[in-house]
Amino acid sequence: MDGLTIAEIPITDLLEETWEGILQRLTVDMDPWDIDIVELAHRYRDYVDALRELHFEISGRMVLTCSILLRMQSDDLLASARPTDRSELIDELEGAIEEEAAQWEAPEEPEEFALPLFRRPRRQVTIFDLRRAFTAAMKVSFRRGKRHAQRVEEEEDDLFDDFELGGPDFGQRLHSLFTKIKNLLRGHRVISFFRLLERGDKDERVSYFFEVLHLAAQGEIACQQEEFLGDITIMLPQEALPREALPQE
Amino acid sequence: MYDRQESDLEHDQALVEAALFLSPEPLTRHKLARIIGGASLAYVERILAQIEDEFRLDAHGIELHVEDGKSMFQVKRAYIDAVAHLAPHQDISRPVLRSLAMIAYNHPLTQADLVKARGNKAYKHVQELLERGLIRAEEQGRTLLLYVTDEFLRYFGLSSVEEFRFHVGDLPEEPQQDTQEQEVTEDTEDRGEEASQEVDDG
Amino acid sequence: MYDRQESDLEHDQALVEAALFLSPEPLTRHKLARIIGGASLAYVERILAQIEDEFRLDAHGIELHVEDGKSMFQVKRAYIDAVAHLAPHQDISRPVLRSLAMIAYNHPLTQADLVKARGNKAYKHVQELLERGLIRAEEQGRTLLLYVTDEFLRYFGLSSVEEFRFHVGDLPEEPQQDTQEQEVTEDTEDRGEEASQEVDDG
Repeated sequence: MDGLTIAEIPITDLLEETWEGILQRLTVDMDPWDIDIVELAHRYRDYVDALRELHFEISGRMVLTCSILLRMQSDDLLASARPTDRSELIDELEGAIEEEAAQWEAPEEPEEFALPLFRRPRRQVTIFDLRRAFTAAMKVSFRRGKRHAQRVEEEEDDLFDDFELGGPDFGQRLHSLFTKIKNLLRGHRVISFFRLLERGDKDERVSYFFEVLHLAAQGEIACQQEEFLGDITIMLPQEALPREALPQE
Repeated sequence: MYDRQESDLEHDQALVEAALFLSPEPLTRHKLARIIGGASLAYVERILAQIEDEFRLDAHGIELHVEDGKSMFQVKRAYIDAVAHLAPHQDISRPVLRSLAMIAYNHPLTQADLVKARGNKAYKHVQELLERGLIRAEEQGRTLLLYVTDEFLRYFGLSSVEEFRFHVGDLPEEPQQDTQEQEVTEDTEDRGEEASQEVDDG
Repeated sequence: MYDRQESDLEHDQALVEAALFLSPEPLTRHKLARIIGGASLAYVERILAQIEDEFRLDAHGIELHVEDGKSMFQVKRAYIDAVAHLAPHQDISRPVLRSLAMIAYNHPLTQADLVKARGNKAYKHVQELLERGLIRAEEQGRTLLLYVTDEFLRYFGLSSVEEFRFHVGDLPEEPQQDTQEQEVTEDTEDRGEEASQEVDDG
């Protein structure tokens, strides 16, 4: 609706106007002493059409205004004929408007009141609330402590389950991971740490993370992490550093 | 006969006032009776009448509103415009609210009637209210029939359109105050035995 | 000297009452002066004093409370337990209240220990409680030592922190509490109805 214009005037602007105002706005680019009735009638009809399209009520006064303009338009076109008495037309228009107003039954308007003024009453908390809050806080705190202890335990288990640091399996895994990285890097300067993952779960991430760190520490690969806990990009050392800075091994 | 000592009256009146102040919704006499500690409904009514009298004084800006057996405090009409901006939910402009109120009050209302009553600017209001989901529109001939939505009820914390009518409804009924009475509005809604009256306290 | 006619006084008093009733936040004297229509602060204070006097009477269940230059109506402490369940909103949210309770019980408590028990959100709670003047903080090494204040005691109508510990010691054992309390959740938000408590001795 906002985009719609009549003679470059947004329809929303015209909606704000009285019917006289509308006529004024529609003729704003015309010489006030030489109104182009044909053009005005045309514009006004466009306006009424637009309203109809937008499901807007077209009041009797609008139709009448339109019809008067059309009669003026035909007067102008048939310049030889005697022009219609315009004051008579205005009288007719005013009469019709009055009649329309008299017939209309206004909907009920809640007097003065726009909408009820809703409140959001807040109450003071009581000593009961405080007591209850304390019990609840203690419970949550206890659960939090238990969860924390559990997590630490699990993490310790994980460490021993998944990593046999220094054992032959770990060396083998490092080797196969390095081969995998080199394959993935074929044709690429860098790869994302996430490309290494198959399952993507936490265990796998942690396991690969340690292996990647190990390879980086050995100087087999270089890693970069732009932001804390962000993605890690993996590349061959020569891609990351100037040649002279490469590790010796 | 009251089930209480006269000496309890002040205490109970204070308790009812506290309850009415704190509750975001109207309270039934039953609920108030329970809060007082199992008083009779007649006793609750006596207390309410006293509170009503007290707050009718000019130095008070709020008043007791009783309808359908439910009571609440509300701002007196004369002061609404001056304090309305303090209430929550004031992110809808007053003119748009007014159009919304008319739709809710007449629910449903044709767009044509709304525009006739509120002027052409109501078209814009309808647009805004539709966008906010507070009303919905159904085609009806060449105009639209406008309804408030569940979102409207949720937004204003109402359980039904009828509750809205309760809120905007009339001032407390005052059968004994014939002289002040302006006009008796016939409300179509069922309001039980309590015919309400429009009283201007301006 | 007041900038108003005596005859306006009642009207302005009513206006202030309406404003205090409607506003969800305490109102400054400046704001009230603006609502009255540009009155002097002395005049606003005179009106507030009158309202305070009026509501101090025993038949009223609410009272004017002024804190930090801001005014609000609140339920008198004597009645709050009987009507608290009606209000879905508390003026201290549940999560913040839990942090406050822990500080009060351990008085003083380091912020570090509070965060360990309550999680990172406790930093925000401490901030809010400091702003409300319910706690104060002293630096202790790299953390803060948190104490409840006299304002805390006043708010809860306690004579000492020990009294709160006494109340807690009085608690019915946990299993019993559980039946009343829906569930102790990781308090994300204070959610309306959960915040309210049915008090059966009303």
